[in-house]
Amino acid sequence: MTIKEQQDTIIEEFSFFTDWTEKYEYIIQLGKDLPLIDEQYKKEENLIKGCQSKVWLHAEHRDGKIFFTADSDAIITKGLVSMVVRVLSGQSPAAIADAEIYFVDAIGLKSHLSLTRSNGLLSMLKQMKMYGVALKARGI
Amino acid sequence: MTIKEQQDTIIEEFSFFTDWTEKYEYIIQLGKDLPLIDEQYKKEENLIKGCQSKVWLHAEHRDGKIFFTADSDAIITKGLVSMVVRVLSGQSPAAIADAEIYFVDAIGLKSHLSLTRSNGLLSMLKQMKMYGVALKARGI
Amino acid sequence: MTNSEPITDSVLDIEKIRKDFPILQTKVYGKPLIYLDNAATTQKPRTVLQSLETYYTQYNSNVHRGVHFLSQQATEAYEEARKKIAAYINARFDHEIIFTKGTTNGINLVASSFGKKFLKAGDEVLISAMEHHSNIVPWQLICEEKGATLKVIPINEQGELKMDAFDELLNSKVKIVAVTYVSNSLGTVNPVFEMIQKAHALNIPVLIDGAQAIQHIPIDIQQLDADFFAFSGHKIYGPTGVGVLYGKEKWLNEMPPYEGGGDMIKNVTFAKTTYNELPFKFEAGTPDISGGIALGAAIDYVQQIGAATIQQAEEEVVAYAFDRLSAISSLRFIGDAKHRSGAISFLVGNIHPFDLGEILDKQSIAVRTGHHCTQPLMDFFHIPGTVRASFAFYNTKAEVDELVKGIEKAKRMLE
Amino acid sequence: MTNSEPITDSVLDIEKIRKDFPILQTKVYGKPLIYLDNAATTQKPRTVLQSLETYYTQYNSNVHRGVHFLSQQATEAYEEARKKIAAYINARFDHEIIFTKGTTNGINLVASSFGKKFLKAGDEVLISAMEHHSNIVPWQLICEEKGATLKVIPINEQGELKMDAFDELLNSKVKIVAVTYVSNSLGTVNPVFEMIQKAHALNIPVLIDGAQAIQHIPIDIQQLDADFFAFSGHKIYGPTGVGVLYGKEKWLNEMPPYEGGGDMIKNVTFAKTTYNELPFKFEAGTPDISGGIALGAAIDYVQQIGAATIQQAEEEVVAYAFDRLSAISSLRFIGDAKHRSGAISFLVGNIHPFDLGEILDKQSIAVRTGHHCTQPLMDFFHIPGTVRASFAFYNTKAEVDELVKGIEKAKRMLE
Ligand SMILES: Cc1ncc(COP(=O)(O)O)c(C=O)c1O
Ligand SMILES: Cc1ncc(COP(=O)(O)O)c(C=O)c1O
Repeated sequence: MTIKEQQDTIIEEFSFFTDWTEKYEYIIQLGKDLPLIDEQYKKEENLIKGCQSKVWLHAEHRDGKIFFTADSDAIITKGLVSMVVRVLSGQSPAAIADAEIYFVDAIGLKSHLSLTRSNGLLSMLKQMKMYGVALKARGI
Repeated sequence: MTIKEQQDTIIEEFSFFTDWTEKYEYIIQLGKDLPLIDEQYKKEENLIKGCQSKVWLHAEHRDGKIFFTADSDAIITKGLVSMVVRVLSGQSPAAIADAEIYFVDAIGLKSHLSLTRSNGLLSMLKQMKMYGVALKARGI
Repeated sequence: MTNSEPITDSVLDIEKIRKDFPILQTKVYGKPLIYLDNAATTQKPRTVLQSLETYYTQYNSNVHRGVHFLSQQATEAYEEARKKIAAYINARFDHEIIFTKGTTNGINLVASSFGKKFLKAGDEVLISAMEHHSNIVPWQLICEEKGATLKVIPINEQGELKMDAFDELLNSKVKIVAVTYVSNSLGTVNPVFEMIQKAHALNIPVLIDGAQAIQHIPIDIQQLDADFFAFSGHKIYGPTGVGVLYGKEKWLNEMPPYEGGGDMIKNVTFAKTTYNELPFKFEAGTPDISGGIALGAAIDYVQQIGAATIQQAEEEVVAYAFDRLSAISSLRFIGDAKHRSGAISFLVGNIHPFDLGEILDKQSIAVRTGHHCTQPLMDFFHIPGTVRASFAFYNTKAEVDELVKGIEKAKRMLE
Repeated sequence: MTNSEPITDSVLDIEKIRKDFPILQTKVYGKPLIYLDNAATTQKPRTVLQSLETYYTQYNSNVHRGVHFLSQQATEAYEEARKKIAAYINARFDHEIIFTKGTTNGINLVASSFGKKFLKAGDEVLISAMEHHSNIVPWQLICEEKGATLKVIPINEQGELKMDAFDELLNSKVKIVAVTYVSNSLGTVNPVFEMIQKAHALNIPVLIDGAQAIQHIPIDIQQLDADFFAFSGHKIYGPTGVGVLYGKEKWLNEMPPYEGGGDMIKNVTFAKTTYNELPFKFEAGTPDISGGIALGAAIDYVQQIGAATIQQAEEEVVAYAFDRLSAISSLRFIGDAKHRSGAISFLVGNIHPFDLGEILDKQSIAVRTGHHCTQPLMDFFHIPGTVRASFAFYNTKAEVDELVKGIEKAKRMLE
């Protein structure tokens, strides 16, 4: 699936929720399910420190694609992280570099990507795209 | 006349004016009439510097009374100065020290005695009372 | 205590009071707003907003030096506000009230100006482990500039200052003590009377960070005998952008000016500038005229209700909250001081404060989460942050009940 | 020109615009207010007051770091205001816009922070003879602290900078040039484009005091290429207590922080504090949230009319005023620059400006008298002060006529 398709699928999934409780319960469940990042990657250099929560991000480059694993100490952030990973992991550097992430907004968690929070999610997204840009520049 | 009587007389005089123009014309006339302070006393140490206008004040002590002469570079201030001099000059140190000057307020030129102007008149009045206080303290 | 018990808010006619605050009638996500973030900023009564409106529609004008009518009216109102504040904290002189931008600005003023005059290499500045960043960083900056050392009064597990350590730290190298009256993170009320007395016994002046005290505790500054006392208007029902630094005349006269510019000078030539008298020496530039006047209106409002009444009402609602929150399983308080005021910090099980805050928000309950600008304090407790509910006299026990219900719901979702 | 001629205010529908400003409908001493003290502070359109009211009744909350709804709304509105201001002056980055308390605060920030990093003994700071105290005293303070020297660009009798002297004074010892775009006392518009170019040729940064420019002249900060540009919100139809310092990212990044406290840090420990990124590094403490948002509303208002239209309308009314005032016998202008904007200073015969101001006030005409915080400039002209009438786009030619009549009456009374 492309980045766009992944996002549209998520938005579709969320359209079934009738209230915020269901939506959040789902995100929290995602957070709980997220395969923990390999402990060896949960180190200082992979840490993205937001004002409220921490995010760890690890990237691997294989077969012209980038694979992400990630974690957060806050569960809702972790749920969102897992969705962003689902959307971007396994895509090409170019696709990641150019990706426009609109699903967070569309499912009503816009604030998590606004500067006003200065939390880890936005910084993680920036970091992911930076990987994309860097590898794309190297013509990979 | 006592300080109170002097003030009441001024207030009475002003009660005849029907509009601000007449009142100010009178004050301006007073300003023009004020016998200039003796040039020798118009020196730095007698200068009271307001934010807007300058006032010179000279005090002499004779026969248990204080006599003031004064000047200002602004004519309306000078008019007011002349009235204050009329009220306080020739009075005893004790009377001056304890004097409550209410006429400026009563004739509607209150702003000239408010801190908001930080002009010379208020400082001059303080200075005059200080002379009174100082001489009274020395038991004169 | 359960929800079905009758809820009385005794000292105040709280429903009437809530009507004075327009924002308390609004809804968030379709539900009535429950505002428990008062330590961050307080809401404003109608009279404060009216004073802004009246100022701008009837007499807005630059103050001081102005001959014309509007300027005089504005100056009088602005200086009247200063008088009100001086009277409210019982300052000896009106000119001991310096208008600032807020607590942070006031503390920076003292750190820089006092520091420039009185601090030198080898000297010490004494703060505490529970200070807000605004009462840490300004001292770090000036200590670094002057080669002085910042010393820290430690706290115990309850979040109280260790007074024996304070006694030891207080020595003749200390040039100033700067402590908060009330901790914004823990709600601890510090023994500032005692600390000031002890410092004064060694001729050491004391700055009190009053940001979380002014709105909760009646202040008699002469009785307290603090040398400096800083607070923010926005935390005592006034507008943002204005605050107060009280300083003893003696110190303010000895300190050099902080910022230079209009209003703070008596005479300027390129060769030599002489400074204006207090309070203007420390008020460079056009002040926040409307802010100062509106802060005066806020003080009027508070005085009308009565600082002691406010304190009593708040103590009641805080005690009730403490009681109700204690009943939540796996909730633990961060900070458990004997003397406390305003804010309650807690954590629930292993739930991240950020998650709890978000689920409370969705239930229209506004609390604050995070380090509350007291990172060293969070480091002390080895936590990333807390959830903090902070109260004002307009908060009700019914709101506390909603908070408790909200936390229970969040627990079910997050645990 | 006489009073009976038809009066047209062509570029603007001025009667409609005046209705936007509630205070312009008020009376002073029973007569319609004629407000010609706009250089001191401007009046506020209804939309600015509405933005304050909406803020406080609907979403007042502390900004940044807040998880809850109100806090996010407040933060968004506040940061949106920053964006508006950045766009209005065409800054490259939003984070080059630092919210301050006003021009004075902004200049002090630069003087202190730039000075601490870049000034040392023997260096020079270059200002001009027509600067406002707010662009003199901060430099005197830092020069004294650092052992640097303050140099002054002289002016001619018309109140224009002597550009040949500027060329001579500009040498490699100069570490920063700080000049006003428009003189608040004389109305002189300085050749700042040329000055900035010349300074940059020697790698010397330039601070522009924009206090009297922002409301009169369209600013494209990238074209102007100023390194710093400071202005006050209250002079561009915004509230008191808030202002803006524009700084080039490069300089702001190199400069140490000014004040310490909440929001300006990334990480605080007692051992080491790391500072937040721009713009927050320079914004310690709770900002003037409502002030920033209301300043954004003022910028919206100005943009809706158009900066160029405003300039044109003002030039027209200023030219008319100049013309009408010239006809008054024994009136002499103080400052007679070729390029001018906003303010007109004058004296009449031997009448003390204070007297003239008072008699004008009694006729409900608000002008300012005195030294206008430019004492060295007054010393240059050997005068105690001037009478200054200063204009905004809402002033009419009819008001100018009233001013002229008022002066004639004052002359009759005072001469
Ligand atoms: C040229 C100039 N610079 C600086 C200032 C100071 O502005 P503020 O008092 O708003 O800080 C003024 C305002 O009087 C001014 O006219
Ligand atoms: C204890 C304490 N000190 C200082 C401050 C800083 O106040 P302001 O941000 O209004 O300058 C606060 C406010 O958060 C506080 O709670």
